[in-house]
Formats: sequence, C-alpha cells, structure tokens
Amino acid sequence: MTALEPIAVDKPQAGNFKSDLKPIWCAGCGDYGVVTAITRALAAIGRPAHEIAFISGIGCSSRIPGYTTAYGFNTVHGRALPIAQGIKLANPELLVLVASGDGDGFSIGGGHVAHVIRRNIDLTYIVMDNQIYGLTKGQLSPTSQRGRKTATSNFGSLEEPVNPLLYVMGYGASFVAQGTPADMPGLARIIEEGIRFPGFAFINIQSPCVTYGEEDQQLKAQKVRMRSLESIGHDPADRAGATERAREYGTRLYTGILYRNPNPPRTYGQGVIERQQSLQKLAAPRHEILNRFLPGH
Amino acid sequence: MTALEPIAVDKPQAGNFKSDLKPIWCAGCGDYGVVTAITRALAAIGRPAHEIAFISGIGCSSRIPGYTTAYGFNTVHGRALPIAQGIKLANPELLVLVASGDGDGFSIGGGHVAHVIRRNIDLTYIVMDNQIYGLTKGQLSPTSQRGRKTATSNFGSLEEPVNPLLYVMGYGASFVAQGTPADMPGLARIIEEGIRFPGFAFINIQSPCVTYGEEDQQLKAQKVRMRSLESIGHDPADRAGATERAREYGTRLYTGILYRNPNPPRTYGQGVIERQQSLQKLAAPRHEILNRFLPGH
Amino acid sequence: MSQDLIIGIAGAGGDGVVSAGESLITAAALEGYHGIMTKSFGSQIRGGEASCRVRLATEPVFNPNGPLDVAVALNWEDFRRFGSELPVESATIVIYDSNTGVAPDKLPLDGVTPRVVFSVPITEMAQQHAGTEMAKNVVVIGLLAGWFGIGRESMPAGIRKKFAKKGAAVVEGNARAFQAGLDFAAAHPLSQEHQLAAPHTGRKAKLLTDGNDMCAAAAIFAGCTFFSGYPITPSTEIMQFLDREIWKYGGTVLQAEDEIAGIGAVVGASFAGKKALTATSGPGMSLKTEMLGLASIAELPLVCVNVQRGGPSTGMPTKAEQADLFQAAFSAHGDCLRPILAPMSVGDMFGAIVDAFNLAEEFQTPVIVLSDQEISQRKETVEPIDTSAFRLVERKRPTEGDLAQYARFKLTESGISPISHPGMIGGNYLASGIEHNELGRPTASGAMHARMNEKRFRKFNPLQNRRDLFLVEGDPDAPVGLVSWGSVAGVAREALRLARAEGLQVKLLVPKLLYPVAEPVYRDFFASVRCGLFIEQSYQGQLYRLVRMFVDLPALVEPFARSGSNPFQPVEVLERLRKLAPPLHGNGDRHPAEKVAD
Amino acid sequence: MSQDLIIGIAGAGGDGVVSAGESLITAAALEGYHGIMTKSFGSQIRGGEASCRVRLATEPVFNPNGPLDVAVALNWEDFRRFGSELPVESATIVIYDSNTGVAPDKLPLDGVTPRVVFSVPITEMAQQHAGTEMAKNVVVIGLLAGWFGIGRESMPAGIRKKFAKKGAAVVEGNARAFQAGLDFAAAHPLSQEHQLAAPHTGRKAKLLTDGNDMCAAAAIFAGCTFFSGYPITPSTEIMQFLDREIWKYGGTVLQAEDEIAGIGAVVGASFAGKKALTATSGPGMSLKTEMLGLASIAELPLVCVNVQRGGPSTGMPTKAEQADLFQAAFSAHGDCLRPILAPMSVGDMFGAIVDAFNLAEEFQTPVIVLSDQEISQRKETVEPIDTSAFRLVERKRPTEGDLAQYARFKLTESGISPISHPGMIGGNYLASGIEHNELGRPTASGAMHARMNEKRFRKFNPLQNRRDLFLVEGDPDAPVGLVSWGSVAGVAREALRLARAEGLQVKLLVPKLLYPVAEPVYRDFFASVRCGLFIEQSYQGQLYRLVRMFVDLPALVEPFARSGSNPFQPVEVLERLRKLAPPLHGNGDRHPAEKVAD
Ligand SMILES: Cc1ncc(C[n+]2csc(CCOP(=O)(O)OP(=O)(O)O)c2C)c(N)n1
Ligand SMILES: Cc1ncc(C[n+]2csc(CCOP(=O)(O)OP(=O)(O)O)c2C)c(N)n1
Ligand code: SF4
Ligand code: SF4
Ligand SMILES: [Mg+2]
Ligand SMILES: [Mg+2]
Repeated sequence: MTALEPIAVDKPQAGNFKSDLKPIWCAGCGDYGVVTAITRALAAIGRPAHEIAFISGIGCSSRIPGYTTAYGFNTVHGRALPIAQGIKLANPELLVLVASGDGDGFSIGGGHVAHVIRRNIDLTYIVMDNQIYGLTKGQLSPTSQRGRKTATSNFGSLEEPVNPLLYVMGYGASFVAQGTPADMPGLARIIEEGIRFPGFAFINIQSPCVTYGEEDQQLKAQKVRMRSLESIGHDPADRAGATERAREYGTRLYTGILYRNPNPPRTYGQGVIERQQSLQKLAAPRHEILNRFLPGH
Repeated sequence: MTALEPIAVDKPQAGNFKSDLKPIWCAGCGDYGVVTAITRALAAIGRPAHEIAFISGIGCSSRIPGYTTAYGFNTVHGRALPIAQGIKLANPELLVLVASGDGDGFSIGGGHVAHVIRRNIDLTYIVMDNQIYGLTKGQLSPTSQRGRKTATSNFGSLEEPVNPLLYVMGYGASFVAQGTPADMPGLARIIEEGIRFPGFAFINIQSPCVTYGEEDQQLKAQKVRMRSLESIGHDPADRAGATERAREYGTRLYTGILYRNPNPPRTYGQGVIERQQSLQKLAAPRHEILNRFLPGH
Repeated sequence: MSQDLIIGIAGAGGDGVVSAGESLITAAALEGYHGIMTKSFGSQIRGGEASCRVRLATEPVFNPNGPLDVAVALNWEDFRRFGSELPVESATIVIYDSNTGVAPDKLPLDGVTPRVVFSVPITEMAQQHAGTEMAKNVVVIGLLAGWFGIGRESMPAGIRKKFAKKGAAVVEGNARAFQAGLDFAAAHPLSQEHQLAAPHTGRKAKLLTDGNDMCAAAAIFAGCTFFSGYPITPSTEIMQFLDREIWKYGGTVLQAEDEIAGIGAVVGASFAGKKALTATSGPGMSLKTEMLGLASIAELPLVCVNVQRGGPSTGMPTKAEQADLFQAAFSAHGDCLRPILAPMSVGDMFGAIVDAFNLAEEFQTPVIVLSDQEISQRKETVEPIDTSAFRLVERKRPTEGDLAQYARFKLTESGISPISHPGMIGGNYLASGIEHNELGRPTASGAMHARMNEKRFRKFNPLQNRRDLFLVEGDPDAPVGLVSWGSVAGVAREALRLARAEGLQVKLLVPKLLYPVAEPVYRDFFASVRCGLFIEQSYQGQLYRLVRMFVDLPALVEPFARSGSNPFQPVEVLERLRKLAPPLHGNGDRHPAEKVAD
Repeated sequence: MSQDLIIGIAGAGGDGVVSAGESLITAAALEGYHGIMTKSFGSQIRGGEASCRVRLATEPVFNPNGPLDVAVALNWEDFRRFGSELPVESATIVIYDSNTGVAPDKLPLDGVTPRVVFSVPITEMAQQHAGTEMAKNVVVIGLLAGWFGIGRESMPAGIRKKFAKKGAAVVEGNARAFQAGLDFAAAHPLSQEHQLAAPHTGRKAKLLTDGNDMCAAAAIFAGCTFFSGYPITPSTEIMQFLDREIWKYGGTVLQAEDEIAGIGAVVGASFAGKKALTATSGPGMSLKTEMLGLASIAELPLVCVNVQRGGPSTGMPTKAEQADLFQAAFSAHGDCLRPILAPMSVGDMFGAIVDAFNLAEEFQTPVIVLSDQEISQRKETVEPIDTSAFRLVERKRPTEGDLAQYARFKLTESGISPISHPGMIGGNYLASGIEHNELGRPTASGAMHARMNEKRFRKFNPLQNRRDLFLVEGDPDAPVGLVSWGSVAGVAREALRLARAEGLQVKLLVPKLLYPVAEPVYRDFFASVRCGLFIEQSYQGQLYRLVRMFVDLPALVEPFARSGSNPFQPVEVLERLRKLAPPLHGNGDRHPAEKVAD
C-alpha cells in the first residue's frame, strides 16, 4: 500500500480516487470541481486506481493527475496526447485519461488533436478551458475572445479564437461533450460517459480561472448562462445538429453530450490487436531473427 | 542583375518567374505543372520578382521556390507557415507565397494551420497534395486513404485521412480552393485569385506523384474524375455549401473556388498597422527608453 | 552608520510584502542608494506565502544573498516557510507583528536568539490609522524608514501617487499609517549605527528595473522591431513589455502558438531584413533547436534570450540555475556555432542585448543570451546609462557591384557575405537549410560542404579577441583565479572584494561572451594562475567543462559548482579562497593549494 | 590470386547498377567472402545517375573506401558524375559498354591511363541474349563472375529466383545474358592473379544486411515491442522493417505526426512498462530534445537511434557525417546525462542496439545510438552471431517490500530506484518533468533538487568501467594512439593494419560508449601515448573536444577531422601515421611527432 493508493473497499468511492496531495490552485479555481467530477466518474466506473493512467501536459489544469490516486504523469507542455497514445497502445488494458488546458491543448498541443482523433485511439480527453493561461499568470489563450486584453494583448487580441468543439467535430470525433463545474452532477456524468465510450472521447470543460479569468466566465455567471443540450432537445446522434451547436461555442454555453456516434467506429487499438493476432503465427523465435539475413533466405 | 533575376520586360511573362535551376523532380511529377501555374499567375499579377517571397518547408513539393525567380526560402519540414508569417508581418509590402506538401502541411506542420487562419495573415498557401511522402520515398501521408499500403503501412493504414478542405473551412478560412495540373488554366486562375484575395488563401492542389502515387491519382485519371465547382453551379459565397463539398474530399475531385468570403474580414496585418499608427505618437526616442526606469517616472 | 543593509520581509499572500519591498527600493533608488530586491513565493499560484529581500547599500552591490540584517515577520508561519532563504542570525534585528502572540524571547527561530527584537502591533496600527489591515505593509515601511533612515522624505509622495486612484480617504489613511510607523520607531529608538549612511556615489537617482524589462528596453534601443515568442516563466515579461511598447516604434509582437512558431516567425522577420528577437526558458529552448540550426546555415541574424530556470525538463520554473549553457552551445545537430552572451546583472543586461544584436547582425548568426531567473526578476538599481556610447551594427548589405553578380553565400575572406532581403532589386536568392553553393543553390558536393562549413566557422574568428566582452578584476598576477558568469558572478565579485580586503592575492574573470571560447583571453588570465575555481550554479559545472574543451587549464583549477536553487554566499567563496590563496604579502614558497589537491 | 577487390559500377538510373552490386555481394556472402557495398545516387528523386561500390575480400574488411580495382561504366557521362567517389587509377581494370563509342585508349578519365581496358558490347549482348536492354546489368555480373571468379555457381540460381515471378521466358533470357558475360570473359582472359582467392574464414555463408535492417532486427531480439517515429532519410528503413515484423511479436509501430509525437509515444510506452524505440536523423533529433529531458528526469528507459547525415539543418540528407555527437550529449536543457553508443559497422549494430536497450533498462534512462548514413545503408557481410551470448536486462521492478511504502524515486545507494508501471497494484505514483521528491511529488526545495540531480548522475558511475564497450587494437605500449568511432573507425582499423604491417608502433581505441566519457579507459589508453589522432568525420572533431572536457590528453594528440561527405581513406591515415609513429624497432630517441607539432 503506497501513500497514493486508496484503502481497498468493496465499492470504490470518489474519495478513493483523491490523493492527499494539496492542490496549488487558487481558492475558488474551477479545477477543484473538475477533479471532484473525475473522481466521481471513476468511482462510478469502478476500475481500481492502479489500472488507470492519467496523463497531462503543463498548466494549472495539468496538475490534476497528482490529485488523484491513479498512475499519473504530468508531462511537458502540449504533449499529453502523444504520450497517452503510447501508453494506450503499449497496454490496451489500461483506462487512459488525458487532461489539458486550453493553451496546452489547442495552442502548443493543437497539432496532435486531429491525429489522435483520426486514429480513434480509446482515450478520454478532458480540456479545462478557462480562456486564459493560468499557470503563467494571465496571457492570451487560443480560446480568448477577439479584442480581449491580457498581459500579452495589452491593446486587445487581433485573432479569432479557436473553437475546440467545432475543430474536433471537423476532425471526425465520435464523442464530443461540454461541461462545467457549475453543474457538478452533469459534469461527472459526461465524464463517466466519455470513459465508457468505446473510442476517443473529447470533453471540453468551462473551468473558470478566478484569478485571471473574465467575470462572465465565473461559475456564478455560468450558472445563469448554461443550457443543457438535453433541455433544448438536442439529439447526440445528430452530427449535423451537433456541428451547428458547436458553432455557437463562445456565444452560448451548452452542457452535455454534443455528439455521440451511435455506431462507434473501430478503434486503432482494435486494428492493432487483430493485426497482431493474425501475424503472430508468422513470428520466427526472437533469437532466430538474424537468420533472415542469410543470403537466399 | 543576378542569375536568378528575370530580364526586365514591360509586361512580365510566366517565363520571367522561372529560374534556370533544374528541378530534381521525377519525369512526369505533377509539381512541374504547379510551378508553371504559379509562374503564370505571377505574370498575371505583375509584381516584380524581388517583391515576392516564396517560402516552403521540406519535401519534393517544397523544392518549388528555387524554381522561381522570387526570393525563395526552402526552410525546414513543417514550418513554412510560421516563417512566412514573420516575413509578412515584418514587411507587409511583400507578396508572400507559401508552398507545402500533404505531409509537410498536415502532419508535422498541421498545428500551425489553425493559427495562421484565425489570425488571417495575408498569405497564399499552396499545398501539393499527393497523398504520399514523395521525398522520403513512399511512406504513409495524412491524406493517404484508410487501408492504403505503403512502405510504413505494409498491412494497410489504420487511420482515417485528414480532410484538408474541411479542416481549413472549420478553422474559418476565407478563401479555399482546389486545383490540379490536369487543368492548367484553371489552376493558374485559382492561384491568381488566391493571391489577389485580401487575406489568407488556401489552395489544395492534387499534384500526382508518379513514382509512389496510386494509379487513380495520376493526371490521366484526374482528367476523367475532376469536376469544376463552377460547372455544378456551386456558389463560392455559400459557406454551408462549401463545407458540404469539402466533406467529399477523397471521394470527389472538385476543382475551383470552394469558398470566398464575400466580405473579407480584417487581416491581422491591418490590425497591426492601425495599432502602430495610433501608438506611434507615444514613442519616446529610442535612446531615451531607459528613462522609464527612473523611479517615479 | 551602516553601509549595507539586508532586509527580509515575509507574510501571507495578501499582506503586501512585495509591495513594501518595492516601495523601499524605489525610495532608495531615488535617493541614490544602490540596491537589489528579490522576491519569493510559495508554490500556490496565488494566495500562498510571500517574501522579499531588499539589499540597500552606499556602494555598488552585486548580489542579494547573505544573512539578514533586518527580518520582518508579519506572521511566523509564513516567515518560517522560507527557511534558508531568510537566514536570521543573532545580529539580525527582528521586527514582527505583536498579534502573532509570540513573546520576544520565544521567537520560533531554531537555535538563534536575536539580540534586538521589536514586537510591533502592526495590524493594530494599520486598523487604527488607515481603518484596514491592508495598510500593514505601509506601517512596515514607516517603521523601516524610521529606524534605518531610508525614504523618510520620498515615501509619503510615493504613497500619495500609488493610492491616488483610490481616493483621498485611502491616501490619507495610508499616509497616517506610514507616519504611525515612523512615530513608533522614534518612540523605540535604535542605536544610530544602524542608520544607512549617505550613498557614496551621490544623491543622484538611479534607474530601477528588473532583467526582463531591461532586456526588452535594450532590444528596442538596439532597433529590434519584431518579437515573437510563447509565454513561459520566467521570461514572459519580456514579451509583455514589448507588447506594451514595440508598436510605438513601428514594431510587432506576435504571440505564437508554440516556441517553434515563435522562433520561426523571427527567422522569417530576419529574412525580411528586420532585427528580431525571441525569448523563452529551458523547455522552450529545447523546442527551438531545429530553427537555430536553420538560422545558422541560412546565416540569418536573430537574438534568442533564454531566461534559465531549474532543469532538466519542467524542473523548477521559479528557481534560478545556470545549467542551459551546454544546450546553448550544442543543441543543434551538425557542425555549427552560435555566439552565447550572458549578462551578470540587470544593469549588464542592457549591454548584453545590444551586443547580442550587434553580433547577430555583424556575423549573420543567431545569438543566444543566457539570462537567469534571478537576473530576470530581481529589481536592481542601475547607474544611468549613456546610450550614446553604444554603437549599433547593421548587417552588411550588398553593394551595387555585389548585386551585379549576386552570390548570397560568397566565400569571402572574412567569411561574411553581403546579405540582401526581399524587396531589394537584384538581390533575389534562394535561402535554405540544405547545404548550398555560393549562389544558394542546393549542393551534394562534399567539397562545397567543407568550404561552407569552414566559412561558417571562420567568420567568428574575430570573437577570439573581443576582450571588451570579458571583465577582469583583482590582482593581475594573482596565483589564484576565479571564473564565474551570470548572476553568480555577482557573488564572485563580492567574494573577491572580501578576499582582497583580507589581503589575499586573487583575481576574477567574468566572461560575458561564453561561446565561442575566446582562447587567448583564458590563456592570458591563467598565465599567472596556479589554482582556482569556476563558480557556477549547475550540477555539472558547465562553463568549466566548456572551457576545458579548448583551453588547457592549470591542474588545480576546479569547479565549485552545485545545482540551482542553492544560492552561493560570498562568505563561502571567501572560505574556499582562504584555503587556496596565499596572503598578498606572504612568501608564497609553499603554495597552500598543493595541499588542498591531494 | 587477389585477396581484396573493389569494384565500382555506374550507369543511368534504369540500368540496374545497384541490383548488379547486390547480386555480386549476395553471391560473395553465400560463398563465405567478406564484403561491403555502398551505393550513391544523383540528386534526382528517381531516374538520375546511380552507382555502387562493392568490396569483396578473403578476410574481414572494415571500410568500403579506396581506389577501384575494377571500374564498370555503362556510360561515361554518368560514371564521371560520381567523380572522386569512383577513383580510377592506372592499375584499375576498366570495363565499359562499347556502345558509348569511346576508344579504349581515349577514355574520358582526367590524367589517368588504365593499363587494362575492356570495351564490351554490353547493350548489344543484353539485346541479343535476353531480348532487352534491361538485362545489361546481368551481362555485367556475368562478366565479373567470369573474370574474378565470384558467384559462378550461385548466381544462376539467384537469377532464377529473382525473375521467377516474371515468367520462364524472362528467367531464361537473363540466364543466357549471364552466360554471355561468362563467355565473353572466358574469350578475353584476364591473368589469374585477379581471381579472388578462397575466403580465409571458410566457405560458410555470412549474413548480409545493412545497418538499418540490423538495427530493427536487433531491437526485436532485445524485446522491443513498441516503435514510434516519423520518416526521415536515412533512418526510415528502421521503421519500415519494424512495420513488417514487429506485429508478429505482439508489438506496435505508430507512424507519428512528427518527431515530437514519435518520441512522446515512446515515452508513454516506456511509462506503461514496455521496451520502446524511436529512430530519426538530425532534424528529427532536434525536435526530440524536450522529450529526452523529460525521459531523463522521469527516469524512463527508451532507445533513440540517430542515423546521422550531413548537417547543420537539412544539410546533406544522403551523405554521412559524424557531427551530431555534441547534440546527442548536450541538447536537452538543465543538467542531465544520457548514455550514447555508436556502432562501427553493420555487424556491430546488433550489439550496440542490444547494449542500448540493456543500458536503458538498467539505468532507467534514454540511450542514444549514433549510427550514420553509411552504416545505415551499406550492405555488409556479417559473421553469424551467437545470440545466446547476449544477456537481456530488464528494469528493476519494486519488490513487495518496496511496494509496502513505495517511493518511485527512492534515493538508493546505486541511484537506481525500483520502477513500477500502470497495472501494478500498489505501484501507483506521479511521474513528472517537474523536480520531485522520492515519492514523485513536485518540490521547490533546492536541497531536494540537489539530491535528485546527484542521484541522476551517480547512477551512471558503473559506466566508467564498462571496458567491454571499447575496442582496443594494436601494440599496447605504442607511443602513437588513434581514436576513432562510428563508420570512420573502420578506416582507422584498416589504417592500423597497414601501419603495423609497415612496422609502426601504433594502437587504436574505438569507443562504442561515447558518453559519459569513461575516464579510466582513456587514461589507460593514453598512458603510453605521446602523440596521436582523433579521426572523425566532423568539422569540429567532436569526440576530441568531448573527451578533452574530462581527460587531460597528451599535448600532441590532435583531431584529424573534416566535414562529412569527404570520406577518409586508410592510406591517408597511414601517411599521417608515418609522420607520427616510430618504427616498431626504431631506437625511438627523438620522437618525430615533436617535430610535427612545432
Ligand atoms: C514548452 C513550454 N512552453 C511554455 C511553458 C510555460 N507554460 C506552462 S503552462 C502554460 C499555459 C497554461 O495555460 P493553459 O494550458 O490554458 O492551462 P491553465 O494554466 O490555464 O490551466 C505555459 C505557456 C512550458 N512549461 N513549456
Ligand atoms: C524534421 C524533419 N522530419 C522529417 C524529415 C524528412 N522528410 C522530408 S520531406 C518529408 C515528407 C514529404 O512528404 P510531403 O510533405 O507530402 O511532400 P512531397 O515530397 O510528397 O511533395 C519528410 C518526412 C525532415 N526533413 N525533417
Ligand atoms: S490561476 Fe486560474 S486556473 Fe490557475 S489555479 Fe488560479 S484560478 Fe485556477
Ligand atoms: S517522388 Fe513523387 S512527388 Fe517526388 S518528384 Fe517524384 S513524382 Fe514528384
Ligand atoms: Mg487555460
Ligand atoms: Mg506528399
């Protein structure tokens, strides 16, 4: 039993997935709610902590694996996805979660997103989107609104923001959701569903930065603004509708499952396993591998 | 007058933009047609070669700047866009062309595309898409079809291909077109229009690789398959229609202008210039810049 | 009276500890004192513990370290969290808030019993005079002004300016709180010896800034009009300053999507003919590797600042270290060379950046400037700089003659080939990362590759004799030599001062040009040296190893190196020197170092 | 009879020149000869000129260079394009296609008049016997088999196998073309002395492969089950081989979107407990910098192969150079150390890769293997390898006792801490690039940072004594020492052989472990040495400089280094040695090197 491993109980509780490491987050940071929602989702899933790998990049948000009892890996800025893919392909048995921030995920790490999605590797990718660089103290983020003034856009940003929901829909993601700690039960539920989805799942979380964030992104304002997709009658199987809703990112705050492919496509991992199985019988013993270099072989 | 500079003539001809460097391309490579189309477009535009900067990454396709008389920069793999952005912002007077391949542009360089588009920097970005890695002799490209066997996918690719047209539409590009050297006049025309468009312009060119490419991507097959968007009555101002047509990438071979925003949005460069002009008067002389560090300043 | 005063203040995040320190050093700078201020925080993003150290002196000081003369604790828990960063000795004057409930003779300081202790009702005074606990830090500066005589006149004006926006009531409240501090000090006098003497260099105000702001300002002075980079601690303030300023000078700041794109845009701007800068820290440097190689072979000027922090990898983002030197010299693949400069103080940063742009332009090369977390973020007084003494270099442009048959990479005698840029008629050429011939055309010729490599190295030969990029201090014929660089050089300079005051024969070499290794400079310096130390804040002693690559060092010269975030103290260097150096007037027959080495 | 034969063949892209060379060396390998074959192409992607060099010998050979014994020109234009790569001397036997219309006494070879020249109607023979010009290369191998006695028996079977798929008519046509070559040779006999003698090591077949395939096969043998990388010349064949094979062993190949993602996935696979590999060349290495640092601080095993090509930047993708050593050692920021290995031949690659995985696992570290374009792509005969002699190391897993209170980064005596992986009950921990304590939790403590740095360096101490990772040849007490590495070491070995044959007192050190610098090994080697050379294919002489960082070299040891794509010849090394080394039985009073040095 290690310091990080929960006490074995029959049915795991969210508390079993919380480590005793004290978060460095500011009081009131939205990420506290995110870690709670994740541990609740993990409790509902019921896999033991040692079968879970939780990978992140760098940022306030990326500190999150350390606050859980899973095997955590707080990697480098923007590269959580490639590392997580290696983990999942090396050991398909693991439940692999990935956490990121808006900068980590869509600025420096933006180039990896399309590829993990088109490969459809079975990961759950959680982005804590606070429209700002928290850890480095308030610079422009790719999801910051045009015109926004920050420490690096003193006269207002000149760029259109990234639209994470629309981008991943365009990349062909099969599971796309959005949540906020302002709706904790809803958030825990979509994370759970994302984990259960057999394939790559993307979850954007509007997790406010109380220190550098805008007023209208705080939990209080979110509680007023948010609309559940369910409540507006959105059908998660409707890809075109999902794309339309995704366009409203930055304008409307929808929560819930935007898109869930009713016929989940084959994952990359399935392809790998089939290939391994079909080729296995052709393997010469490892120690005879050099024989192939005998001329005429 | 340098070896690379064309002889001064009253009205520039395409030949003035062709350098005397002998291409290393295989006989029959589609890229020969692309350089011809580009030089024709440049002749139509009429800017002198020394006011043109032509930037590329690495690949067979990226050799193209050297075959023109423009200021060329054959940079490193996947980074043509960031370098080109620096050039354009440093000297907004220049006509800046960028060339790339499907691997250069959408694999290693894929992370830069969203950002240049949301900044809307006034470049013309030409991707020679041959669905293969030519220069490195035939590996899987991000636009190769699922199941395709190549030197690095001996048992067939397990990934969905990238859809360049759909991605850039999702990123909010204001000018998106596709062409092929199988239709040379059409290709020269869309390049010309891309250059004339006041903002970022993306042009995907189906430029076949005769050595490692598939049969159905060769010019002959393209000539049969291609359909001009004009001929099917597509209105380039129709964003939704353009997105629909973009989805058919890989299935149908449309040529022409997919989307041209009828109200071109402000470019980043315009924002920069306005900002510089409005702040100029606040500048202390450079040599007095340290005075700001006097306490109480 | 006192010549040198080190004050440490600690409290909770909201206590305004850092702002108190800033008020102090600002007042001191105005009055012509020399000073350095550093700050330190807990690991919380916001709201954790905070502390600052302010060193004020009548003569120039080069480092902020050393035991505290004055310790101010707004609460003891937070104060103790900083441990060895705020070392209290029995001679330290301790001031603390009475509301901590601690008795003056029961201070929670392990094994130390300070002789002079003031328990001051700081919170109470703030409440009483300003009506808010927020004024605690103003009470503190009142106390310090009263007891040590800094800023008694200038502070009230500063307070007025600072709080002006908050209305007259707040201004008056704070003014009263300050006065209450002064009054308390007057009522509990401290012996005169503690008062800071008048500054030796006169009452003329000094500049006051930190390394990052100085870097950005110097870049503007040097003619830089393009910056692109990506935020990273502790370098981000360079971009932030430039974003506030550079537009005014017709320049542009582009926050790139990552560090590769950041330096990529800078390479582009340079190709387009502009002076361009990027800045980052270790992890970002690692990402810029490929572009640095491109700039070397394409022979494009650019300046890249690395504000070093603790490594490897993410390491210790808020701590200083000097462990990125190897990387700066050798990260790119293939044979290539780029100059590396390192300022040793905030003031020195100005020249380092101007030199960096000059070298970049002259030699058509990327230049790396190695700053570090300490220099970048400490506030320091700087003697006003005569900018007219600085020459600005521009890259060598082709003449009309050159353009008649333009060969961008001409194999000239100096190795420097005139460089055109887009927009210049007749200068058209192909730049590339591929090996090329004189015209810039790709080549697969081994002979051409050898000639181009040789050119790209030969052009840097003049750097072997740039003695202006080295500081040599102390006894020219000393048998003991110190070498140090960057912020640690400040410690070495103070140690040298102490050693010479004790009559030890020592000298010091501070290379500001770290690479290429200027062999003649080291050979001359070591000619008289029998033993010595390279003092460096890196586990490996990277400069020591780097110099060994090119220079045969005396056998008894060794590294005195340790990992970052473990600052050197002048006295410990002094101690090592006592063992090495013979007294100035000793007979020197048996050299003590010969013993040390066995 | 001849003991050693170097044959060069050149023609147009479609002439099948390389395939002829492969047939030759395959036949030779089957018959127990030793051989090396290299190929070279023009800059066209396809269809430009092509050439190959095949060296065949009765004893082991270590390098492919040297003047040609036999030159075959299918046309003179293309032959001449290869210039110094195919050096013809007057002793060279020249064979060319009569249809070039060139008279045997008017060969277009500058200043050389070969004594033996055969004008052969090669095209005509191909047309006549096989009905197609495509069979020209088969005629050529017939000629060579006839004149030099290689593969007379085995070739016909090879031809049959090769063309089997194309039908009986093609097989028969080619068989006739081969026979025509044999017949022509028989009709125009060459003196017996040119026939290759029987191989000294017996008629037993050798392995035949190139460095990239050997690398991939060795990785599979070592237990590697995960590869991720991105295509780049000249390393791509490693990924291509593994993509054909690794699945059979339950492994996976992931073609990543770029080199960062490639090594990222490998870091992940290693975290998950698997042996994992990535491979690239210079530009890709530059991009992997940040991840290498992460793997160092997170103490994760992985192997990264860099097949070096000409640099800097894109440089010369198809040419060999040894200029990425500095980068391999020092690219990542911060203080960190990762072992670097370099094979010196295709055969040596097997052990290098197995060693690399073993070191990675044992020391929980990234390991870099520096191959180069020559080793990676030359075909070489290799004595069959007894794989049972190789021990495979697995990372140290935590015991139950360790897991009871698991501390992933425990400060153990060896510096090696037992490592768990996801899926292991009780092994849960937080890995990170942030400095951490023994439990893996982030720390900002300078003291902990110092201890962890110390641990991460100390664990490599055993490498100082890994003498098995060094080759020492020659006279143990020689006053002249050569050091060389990688493919160039083959040239040095041959030069040593020549020098000793002349009676010169010389020895050679070939480090396969390049870094950390194993100081005792160099000290011992240089104990007897007064002068010597580091022979390296880099402008800077990177190993020479690297060793100097740690070892005091004798003053007269200097680099003999030059840029890549300018191959060394054994005879030119011999010439340098003649000037340096005293004869084996000389009196040795006045050492000639003392003259050389002034
Ligand atoms: C390569 C690299 N570049 C930059 C940084 C500095 N950095 C750390 S976190 C961060 C961005 C934080 O923003 P985000 O990803 O949105 O996370 P948040 O802190 O807002 O949760 C940056 C730029 C780094 N650690 N590494
Ligand atoms: C950093 C880096 N990685 C890899 C390479 C090797 N490389 C050169 S071109 C290329 C891809 C070529 O494919 P594409 O971009 O589609 O261009 P094409 O040759 O097909 O026109 C690769 C992988 C490189 N030069 N640099
Ligand atoms: S800075 Fe913002 S994101 Fe970071 S911990 Fe504080 S509130 Fe959260
Ligand atoms: S390999 Fe393909 S893309 Fe490259 S030059 Fe040849 S045909 Fe063109
Ligand atoms: Mg954020
Ligand atoms: Mg391609």
